Amino acid sequence: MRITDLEKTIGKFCLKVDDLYIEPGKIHGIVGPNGCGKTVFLKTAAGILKPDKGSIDYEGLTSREITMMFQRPYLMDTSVYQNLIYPLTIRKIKPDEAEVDRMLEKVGLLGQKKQYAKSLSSGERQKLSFLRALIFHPKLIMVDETLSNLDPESEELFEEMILEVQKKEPVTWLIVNHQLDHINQICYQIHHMEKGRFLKS
Amino acid sequence: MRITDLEKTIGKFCLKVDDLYIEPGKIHGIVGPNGCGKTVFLKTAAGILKPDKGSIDYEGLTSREITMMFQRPYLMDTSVYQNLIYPLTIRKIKPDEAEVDRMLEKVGLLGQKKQYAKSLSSGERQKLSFLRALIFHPKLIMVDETLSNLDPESEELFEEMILEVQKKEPVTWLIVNHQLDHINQICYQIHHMEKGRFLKS
Amino acid sequence: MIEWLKSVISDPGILSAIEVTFTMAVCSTAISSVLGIMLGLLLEKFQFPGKRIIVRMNRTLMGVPPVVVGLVVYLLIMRRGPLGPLSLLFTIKGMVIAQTLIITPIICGMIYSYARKAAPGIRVFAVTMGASRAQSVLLTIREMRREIYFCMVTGFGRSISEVGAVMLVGGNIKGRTRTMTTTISLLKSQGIFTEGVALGILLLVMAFILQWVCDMLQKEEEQDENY
Amino acid sequence: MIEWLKSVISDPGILSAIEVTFTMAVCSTAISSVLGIMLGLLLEKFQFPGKRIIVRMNRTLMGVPPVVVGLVVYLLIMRRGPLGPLSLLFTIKGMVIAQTLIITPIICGMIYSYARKAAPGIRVFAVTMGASRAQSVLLTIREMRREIYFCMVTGFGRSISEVGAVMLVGGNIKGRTRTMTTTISLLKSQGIFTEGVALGILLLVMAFILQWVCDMLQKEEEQDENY
Amino acid sequence: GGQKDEKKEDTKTEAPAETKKDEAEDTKKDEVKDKGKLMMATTTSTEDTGLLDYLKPLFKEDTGWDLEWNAVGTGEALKMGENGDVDVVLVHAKSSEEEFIGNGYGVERFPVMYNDFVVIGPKEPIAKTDDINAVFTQIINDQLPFVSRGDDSGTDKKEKKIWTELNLDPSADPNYVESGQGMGATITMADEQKAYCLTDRGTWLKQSKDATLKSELDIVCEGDKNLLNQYGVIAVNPEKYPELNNEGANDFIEWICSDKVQKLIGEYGIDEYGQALFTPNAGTDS
Ligand SMILES: Nc1ncnc2c1ncn2[C@@H]1O[C@H](COP(=O)(O)OP(=O)(O)OP(=O)(O)O)[C@@H](O)[C@H]1O
Ligand SMILES: Nc1ncnc2c1ncn2[C@@H]1O[C@H](COP(=O)(O)OP(=O)(O)OP(=O)(O)O)[C@@H](O)[C@H]1O
Ligand SMILES: [Mg+2]
Ligand SMILES: [Mg+2]
Repeated sequence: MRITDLEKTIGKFCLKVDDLYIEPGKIHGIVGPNGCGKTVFLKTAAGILKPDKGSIDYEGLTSREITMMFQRPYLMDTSVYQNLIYPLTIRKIKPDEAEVDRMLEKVGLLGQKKQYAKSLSSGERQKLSFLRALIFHPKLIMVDETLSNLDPESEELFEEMILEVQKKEPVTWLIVNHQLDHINQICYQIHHMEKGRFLKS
Repeated sequence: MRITDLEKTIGKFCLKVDDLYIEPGKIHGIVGPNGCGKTVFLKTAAGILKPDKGSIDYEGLTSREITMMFQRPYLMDTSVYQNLIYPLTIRKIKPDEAEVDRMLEKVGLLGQKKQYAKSLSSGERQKLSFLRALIFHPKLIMVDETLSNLDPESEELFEEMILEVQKKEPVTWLIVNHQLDHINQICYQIHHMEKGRFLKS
Repeated sequence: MIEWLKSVISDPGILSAIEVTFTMAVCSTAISSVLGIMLGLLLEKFQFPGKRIIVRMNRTLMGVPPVVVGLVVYLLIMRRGPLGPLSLLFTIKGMVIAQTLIITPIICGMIYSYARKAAPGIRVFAVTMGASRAQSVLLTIREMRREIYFCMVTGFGRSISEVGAVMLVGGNIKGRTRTMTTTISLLKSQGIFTEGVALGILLLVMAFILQWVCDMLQKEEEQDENY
Repeated sequence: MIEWLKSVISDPGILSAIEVTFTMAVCSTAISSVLGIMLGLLLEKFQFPGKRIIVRMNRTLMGVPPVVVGLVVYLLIMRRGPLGPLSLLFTIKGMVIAQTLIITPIICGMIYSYARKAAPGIRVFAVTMGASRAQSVLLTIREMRREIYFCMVTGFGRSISEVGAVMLVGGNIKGRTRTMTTTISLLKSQGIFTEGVALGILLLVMAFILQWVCDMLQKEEEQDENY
Repeated sequence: GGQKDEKKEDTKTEAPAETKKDEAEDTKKDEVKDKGKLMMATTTSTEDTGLLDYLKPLFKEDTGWDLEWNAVGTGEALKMGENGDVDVVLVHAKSSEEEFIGNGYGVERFPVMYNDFVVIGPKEPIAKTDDINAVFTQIINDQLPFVSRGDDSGTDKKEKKIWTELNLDPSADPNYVESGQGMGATITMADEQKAYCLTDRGTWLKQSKDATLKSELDIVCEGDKNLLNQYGVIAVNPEKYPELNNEGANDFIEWICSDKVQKLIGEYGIDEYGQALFTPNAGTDS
């Protein structure tokens, strides 16, 4: 993915990306202080915000193959299970029940399969959101601090899961996180942001 | 603060606290895996959820002196400044403008004083929420992972601020966090939770 | 009381009025809901110059006097009017048209007001899931289903309670276009007040039962959120 | 067109109708808003057995036919009725009572529906800030101000557009209790259709302007949230 | 209650005028079979008194037409005729009717029947009389409360005419109010305010018999020759609106003016009210 000459102004904040190349199939980290524009950047890259200027070359990826996980995931007004299979539903794929159960089991949500999604705890929400993004095998996954409310074990588990995905069929990851030490271990490249700009690394 | 024989059931989840003593004027940490009931416990302790059974002895503290910061802070539909001084407004205290500006400056939100609060980035929201809780000098402060979306510098800054408050006039802190190493440095005592119960420490 | 109810239930005039009322109300609520939901969501989604004016006009039209709508529709569908050849005057169809004009702005305005809060978040989520436009709209509707249901109930209530437009466009023809409310109106004009009130209560009871049935069909429990 | 407007503006009958309409609408909207907001918030806040029935009854009452309310109020305030000594019949006060009965359930129902989503979070926040009960309610109202305004606009719209109840309780007395809509109704019954429509449009234009002024007074920009 | 049984007909959705025409062409006149609908606009008094409910089945039996009506204000009724939305009108406002015909909307006016106007009101201070002029003069002189319909209906026109003839200005009476409503509502208002009002006898009889609130008013003036209330029936001009059901309209006029029906009208109400509500007078005019 190559981003050139991108500009996006919201209120007083201005995001400017002169030239950024995200190598496909690798895990990229983005770090930077609060309010430096990480979320705005990801949203623009995901096509949620329209840039004022500039262009993003997805190198053949369609919008169906891109996903983003929010800091506070949106959960549909229904059960955990329904939330999880929503991406499959809209793609008219019949979910493999055994596989779904296995995934839930792995992160410890199997017992809450039928629970009302909005009553989950924040960590559980993030887990659900993570699974929901993985379930339809996108090619570009953006993670906006989705892992920061997890307990240490879960965090490790998710790092493992990310690496597992990479082993099978590499996808591009853009992971925003504040904890450099964690992200360092799995990232191929780390991009630093400050005040709406990427620093040369 | 002493909690005895507390029971609270929500859905399938059940919180049980046989006997817990929170020593006043100290910083207490609470850790535990996702979904173990930390938030439910804090909410019950803050009087937001009514317990099914048992009692909480606040040792003379009134509800006006207790506050809680949520994982996802609630921001009022107005400016950052108005949000910040809300606790003073309802106490009919005239805010000290210089002091307010100093606080905002410290966390780097001064430039956003007039900004619409709901348009802040998540880290900024948490900072605002933190200041808003400090501004009215409560005696018991519960922090529900409010610090987990902050960048490392801000996190340190907030730890300093907590210690600063303790130096002036000690208040009771109940801090939920997943990163043991951070919390270990400032906490007087750490309480471990699992599946709705506190483990003997 | 029971005597009266029996006599009412066996009165073909009243039976037909009940039938006409509910036929008209269901049809006009259905059409207005489709239009109102569509327009409300479109209005929320797109930004364009003059949007505020449109929103304000919509709000104003929520208070359009039914008798004015009745007059306008009459002038449209009367024999000499532009839609005269369709022979809609003094028919239930004509009444449904008038009602639709009254109710659509109400549903549209309410949907817009709900969607302003809920829809942006839903839309963003839909994009991240790779939903198509249609799927995104569908999801918005699904997520707002409780609000939409409420809007429809409001529209339905307005529809069964209306007199002004229905009387003029429908002609209040006994056995054909006479509704419960126009019957009550007629009783009122004849000074027969208590029976009018009784019929009104009967109408409300039926509306209540209908709503109960709809609530049951939804079978949805409200569940607590974890804040 | 301008000729007509001039003649309308100088007609004391119409001027008085305009005055009566807006006096009545403003009063009844104000009273209904206070009652409706209070009841709606209370209904949302407290859990009690039979609450679902109350909610459903409220929704049903949103569709109470105005003519029925008119009849009931008439029977209450007529000379021989229980409130007869107050001499409310054929006065604007009486009309306001009838209107209030019609509009309060609408505002209450809408407020309840908005509050169900918004209020729990606000209330929890108010507790953490140490707000008293009254302050917590106040905050809820402040946070829901846009929705409340919308409810009031809806109520106002209903109020200026009503005929059924107002005609009966007010008596449509020329120069005293005749409103714009009852004037239109009268014109209709005289077969003067186009002038009726014109008056209706005049009414809507005035309502539009009034709303514009209210919007201005609020001076509030809508701002984007950061999702 | 005021509802009477009636046969429930099937609600056809196709254009009524055309079907009527087609059916009319292949039907001989004497054969009584289902011919279709005849739409009439009329004033509220004919419906409120139940006369139309009484005549409808008989008309169907005799001619095969299904009579349907829209009971509204006189002005509205004539307007619907003007717009060609009804086939025939039955109203009581001679001058407006003549204007209606003069403008080419109606074919010819046939007087059908009359009833009379009465003044109702409290027994005091006006004593019962048959002199309408005395009553109206006293109302103005003593500034007695009076409720006028003020809706330009036949009754209202009659009342205004009396004032003009007496050279009186009712607006000089501060207790003179205009209700802008139908007859029934106006009577209710007058009763409520213990006021006088001019009404047709039919509505008054019906109201005092059926209304929820027993009226405290009485007739204070009746029998003046000036108080006759003539009903006329007019077919809407088929030259203006060829698609109208003119055949049915003519059948109705012929039928209602026939001796048999005239006699029925003269008998209507005797059972229920103890007196006839309308006096048939087809062919003559009052
Ligand atoms: N709708 C908006 N209106 C005005 N300012 C906005 C809006 N959305 C975002 N901003 C501002 O843009 C800046 C960047 O926001 P963004 O959410 O991208 O930060 P971030 O890097 O994700 O920070 P964090 O680590 O706290 O999540 C912030 O200062 C924020 O206040
Ligand atoms: N309203 C509710 N209905 C049903 N279950 C609930 C509800 N609220 C909370 N729960 C369940 O209670 C358990 C405890 O929730 P809580 O929010 O206290 O977890 P937590 O310890 O704060 O976790 P996290 O670290 O993820 O924030 C969770 O399993 C959650 O799913
Ligand atoms: Mg962010
Ligand atoms: Mg939690």
